[in-house]
Amino acid sequence: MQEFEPKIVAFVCNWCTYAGADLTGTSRIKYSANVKIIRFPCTGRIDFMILMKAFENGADGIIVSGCHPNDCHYSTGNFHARRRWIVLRNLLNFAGIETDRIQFSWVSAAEGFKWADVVNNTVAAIKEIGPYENYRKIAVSTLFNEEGASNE
Amino acid sequence: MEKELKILKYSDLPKMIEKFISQGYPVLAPVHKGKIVEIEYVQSLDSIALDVLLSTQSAKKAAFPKVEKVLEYTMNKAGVVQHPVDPADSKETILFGVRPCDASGFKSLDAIFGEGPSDQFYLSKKEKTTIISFSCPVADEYCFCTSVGGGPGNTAGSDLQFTSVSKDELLVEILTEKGKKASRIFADLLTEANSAIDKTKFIADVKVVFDLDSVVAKTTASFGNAELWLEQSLRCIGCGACAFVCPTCACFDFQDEQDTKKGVRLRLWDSCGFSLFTLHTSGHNPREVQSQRWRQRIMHKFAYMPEQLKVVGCEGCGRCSRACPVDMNIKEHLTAIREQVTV
Amino acid sequence: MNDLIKKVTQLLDDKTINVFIGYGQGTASRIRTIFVKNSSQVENLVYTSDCTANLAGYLLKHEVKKIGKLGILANDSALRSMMQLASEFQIKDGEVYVLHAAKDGSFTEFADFQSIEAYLVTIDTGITSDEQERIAKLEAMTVKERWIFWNKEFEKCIKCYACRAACPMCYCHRCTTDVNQPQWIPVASHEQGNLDYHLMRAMHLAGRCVNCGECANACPMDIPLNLLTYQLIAPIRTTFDATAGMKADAVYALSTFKPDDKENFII
Amino acid sequence: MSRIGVFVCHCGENISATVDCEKVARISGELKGVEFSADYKYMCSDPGQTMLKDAIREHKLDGVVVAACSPRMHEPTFRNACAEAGLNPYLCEMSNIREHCSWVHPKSDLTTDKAESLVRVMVEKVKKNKALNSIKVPVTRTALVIGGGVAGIQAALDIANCGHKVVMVEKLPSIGGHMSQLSETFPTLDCSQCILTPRMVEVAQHPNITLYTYAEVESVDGFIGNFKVKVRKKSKSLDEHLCTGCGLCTTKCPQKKIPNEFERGLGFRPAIYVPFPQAVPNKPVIDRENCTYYIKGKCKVCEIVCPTKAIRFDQEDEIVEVDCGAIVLATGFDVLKPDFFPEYGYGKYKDVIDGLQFERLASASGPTQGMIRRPSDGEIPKKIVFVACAGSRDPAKGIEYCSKICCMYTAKHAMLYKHKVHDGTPYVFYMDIRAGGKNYEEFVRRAIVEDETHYVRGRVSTIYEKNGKLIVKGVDTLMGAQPVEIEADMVVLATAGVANKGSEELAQTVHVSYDAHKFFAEAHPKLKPVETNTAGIFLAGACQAPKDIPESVAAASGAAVKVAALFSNDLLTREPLIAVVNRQAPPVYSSCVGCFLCQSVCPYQAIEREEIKNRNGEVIRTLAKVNEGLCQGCGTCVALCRTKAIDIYGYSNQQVYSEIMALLND
Repeated sequence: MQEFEPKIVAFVCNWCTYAGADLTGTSRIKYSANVKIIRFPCTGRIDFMILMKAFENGADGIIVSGCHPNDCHYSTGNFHARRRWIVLRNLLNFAGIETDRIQFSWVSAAEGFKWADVVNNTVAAIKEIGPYENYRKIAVSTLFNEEGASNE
Repeated sequence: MEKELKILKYSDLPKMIEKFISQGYPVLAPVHKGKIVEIEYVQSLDSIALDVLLSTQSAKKAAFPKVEKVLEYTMNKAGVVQHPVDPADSKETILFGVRPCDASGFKSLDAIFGEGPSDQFYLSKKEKTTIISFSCPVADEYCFCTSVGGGPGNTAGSDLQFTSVSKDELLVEILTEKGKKASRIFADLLTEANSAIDKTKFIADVKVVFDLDSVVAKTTASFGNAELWLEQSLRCIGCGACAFVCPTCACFDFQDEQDTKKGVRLRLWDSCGFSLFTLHTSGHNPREVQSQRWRQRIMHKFAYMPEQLKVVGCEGCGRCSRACPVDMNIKEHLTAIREQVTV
Repeated sequence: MNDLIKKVTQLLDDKTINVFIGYGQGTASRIRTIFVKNSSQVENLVYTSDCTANLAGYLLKHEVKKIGKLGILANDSALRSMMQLASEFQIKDGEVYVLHAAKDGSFTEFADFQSIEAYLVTIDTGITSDEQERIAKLEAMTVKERWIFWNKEFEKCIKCYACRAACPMCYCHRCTTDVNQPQWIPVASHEQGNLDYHLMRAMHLAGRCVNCGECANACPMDIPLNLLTYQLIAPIRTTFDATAGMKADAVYALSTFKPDDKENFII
Repeated sequence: MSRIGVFVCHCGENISATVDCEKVARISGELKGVEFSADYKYMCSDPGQTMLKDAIREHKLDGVVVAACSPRMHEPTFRNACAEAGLNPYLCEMSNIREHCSWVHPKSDLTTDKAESLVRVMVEKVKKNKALNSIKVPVTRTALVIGGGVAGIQAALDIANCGHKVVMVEKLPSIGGHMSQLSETFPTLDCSQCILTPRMVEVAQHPNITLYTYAEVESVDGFIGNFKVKVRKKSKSLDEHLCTGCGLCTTKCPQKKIPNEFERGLGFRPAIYVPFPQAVPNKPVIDRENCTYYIKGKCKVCEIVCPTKAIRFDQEDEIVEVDCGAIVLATGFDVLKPDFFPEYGYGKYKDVIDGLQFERLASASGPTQGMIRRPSDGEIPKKIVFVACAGSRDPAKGIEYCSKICCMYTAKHAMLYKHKVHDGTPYVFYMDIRAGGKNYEEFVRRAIVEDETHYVRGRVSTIYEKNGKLIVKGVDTLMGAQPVEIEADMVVLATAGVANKGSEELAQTVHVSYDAHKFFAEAHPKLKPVETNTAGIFLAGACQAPKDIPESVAAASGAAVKVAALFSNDLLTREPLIAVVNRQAPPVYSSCVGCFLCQSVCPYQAIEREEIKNRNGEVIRTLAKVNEGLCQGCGTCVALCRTKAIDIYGYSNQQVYSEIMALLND
């Protein structure tokens, strides 16, 4: 059987983690290709619905990462983001959504190694947990079957 | 066709359901779901809620589901490729254990979806649905079927109607060819009934509270009576609960759900009670305030439908009143129109 | 009760208010909201232990506001909703005449928001023990069990939006679910659409919900929606020291922060 | 239908070694809306850019995706190229297939697949991009310099000499900073006061400089080019216009035993005082905490003796508003209180002092007139031990970094001591001698060779008193960790340089970031050493990290040039990637519901209230509005907005949504 290759999407801020991931590249540190990055100006910009959309569209895991506390390029965006994540994690967990599939992290522009670690550890963890079948089952794409079957 | 009367033993009901299922007819019937009663596919009589007055939602979803796929498509550089959904691709189904008001509600839907360019998605499902209704032995304060031309033993819209005539026996009225066909599946369980049996003795007595013609006439005349509609709807909060439980509300919306490569087109229930229902792209809303939306709801059912489709868009089931979070009781509102409006 | 009728009659007669929002008898044993516009209608007012509905939402309804100066019979939930609405600039002090109905059936007039705030610190703002139990039961489940639980609940949803319409804090003219560029929340009432809608709503009410229970009461399909937002009340209170609907000039828990906000999941 | 061009760069072999660039270009060409796709060896090269420009013109492209290195590297390059070809630069996006792909994954189909999906994401994003124009904002040509030490003085003078107005704010009653406390300076041993005082006076007299001493910054609003700063001028209890600085009050003040901060507690001052004789301005302030009048309600001796009647007991703090276009932070540093080394006995033994106290002892204007006398009994110490790295480079007890200036000043102290106490013996305990700098190593050599300072390589473990002597125990690691014990008369600790107390609060007030040690953070450690991450705010001197005088001055001049460059334009051009609240025709106006929860979330106070009025002038709606001068484009408001009424250019809801859809639906 082919090994499960999780789809992981990373939502990162431009100033710290994106730059940190650049440094990972510049330093030629290797990490798993499963993770693909979407750039945001700040973690403060990352709407919780973005995370929900990721699961809906087939993500098995999500990384959300930005500047360490006190390092935000916009001084406080990450603090606001952190509050939202605290609440969101509570809600998602209570609603039965597997929050262990979401890795939140602070990775600075200087932490090229840390970025590689975060990625590799998340990939390993998601491989362990397996594909997010539960979410996949309710996704809109299940309505699509090219056979035109009726519903309900 | 001429109505036929038969007798079925209560004790044979499980066998009847088994026969339907074993012969490949899915059975939709009311089912207890916590405090509410849903209409769902069942596998045996056990799960069917025959003891309830009415299911929370009407039976309309048998032919008009809340989400219905009408098209699939794929997209590529060259353009869009359509994969139509065949409206006829549905199974013959038994809708069992619903009330006369549910069954007659389909008459309104037939009129709406059958008018003009006929709606094959609805019609083919409806065509393949055999409706077995149960007459009502009891009614509650929300019921007013007799005021809108129906009744607890009304057979309009039903293919078969069952009436409890004793502790052990059900009177089976075979009303249509579809009903006849369905009855053949369990013909061995039926015995002849006494043709003199008086069904009305076994059904609820629902008082007529208003004269329908008068309500229709007065509603028709009240479009400009803003004060009336405002007064009636002041506590309306503009949700769609009434429309979504209603057996005759047929408004719908189309939505495409797609990703970068493929999509589906869905037909979804909609409600004239929503402010978005009439909102234009420009920002203009011809029904700007809730009273205008309430007016639309009442007028659609009691003025426009009688005028255009020759049916009243209400079965008097009272579901909207039961479901309303703020206790808007349609029976009261219609009575008020009857009493307050002078033509 | 007579106090109430006397007071409202006086308020209407001396034109302090143009309409009083209170409770009246509804269908069978139900209680419904009534709008008393003149003293001949005051006899329709009732007040019983069943008068638990939060009437604050009507303070924002366009057609109600148009009648003129509003008076309201506010229970504890309504008072908290009003404070939260004030903190979000939806109502102003002095705009509404507030008669408070205490649980013991007595009526007090609140002259201004400050006196409402002073009263609110004295009451129990927590959720009921029954609600706590239901939440605890869910929390005791595994995440997969909770997923199944909520899937079954959301399956029933027909997206009539009664929850949203009944919630005093859902006053947005254009809800996220109505935004279609992009269509964040699928309009359809299928599993995904329902889950997205309810999570979005809960998240938007986090730190704003005053646990009045109107959403769950309004739901014709009997979905315990209130548990979603109620569950967030405790962590928001303990982690951020914030409780919704206590102060008219409160800063929303999610639009502020402390540099040392505690969490244990960010690496 | 879009007409997008995709350009895949090989970056020599940096990308093509692991990614099949031709395939990426080919597959991307099949995407809906892609009109043209190509791959090329070096997209950023001249021919690469020409190819891009030609393709834009030839294929009438309305969007460009360059799949190459990080956008942090070359986004401006390609956006400029697009602009030159007539395409709005904001219709160009980059896919990072080098740093985020080719460099971090091995050569494989998976790597190429990933590159393809990164391109697909940007193709979908760019379809939703909007043509944007840069924002122009006016510049107020006044600079605010916070801190009046040598760095602040240098920055202020440089800016003022360029012809721009400067407002300098100093929290103490006099400018001068730490440098004014120093005796002589390394490596030339010229007198600190002699070189600093003229510059202090120049500041006070410069027609372009307004000086507020005894003042602190209360709040900073606004943005680059347009800051609005509130400065609290603390009450000096004095009418400065009337005061002639005669000093009569200070001599007559009955309170005389207040530890003198300037002398680091080695001397006393009255309650009405001038911090030091050369202070600028040379006018006293009343220290209300220690003034008899303010404590007991009577005294007023100063008022009685003042010949010009300048004393104002009821004077209140004054808030001054300063409009400025740039801010220079020059708030300096502090020295670590040595109490964290209880075994060194600081505070317990009077003759264990810190470096700054030694400066005062060595200073001709200090409490001992420059004689090295120990604090306990005024005796001249014959044996003196200097402990370098007292707290620096000590992650366990002190701070992990090197304070940088201690090696040099310790050498200086040893020399000054030897020059003043010819028969004395100086010892220095050190870890390493860091003397990088012009004439620095030579200077240390002189201390060792000419002034016979005994340098002991090793750390001091403990200091205790025995028979009137301070016993300094340590090891000499160059002698095989041999224990060393010195009976000293005085010990000087070269305590670590740390961030100023309150620097954290100031950083938050001014909206700049700071590092783990609370020093203000530069925008880039190498290429933007005097800029902060907040546009228009610059750093000078030791508020950024420990710095010696020449470095502080150089940084200050650097910051001054940045300010002058900023002030050289009438209008500032800003990136238009900012938030915006939607507006629609009446009766909707906006989907904003006016809850203003976005207001407190904004780090820049950029959310304003806009009142929508009807024809009668009545307010019918109050809506949020983004001040495009203030908004920095973090998007925190966007994520919070329930109605999605706020969106942000460049990272709009539509763009982000499209990116996720494209990324996950392959």
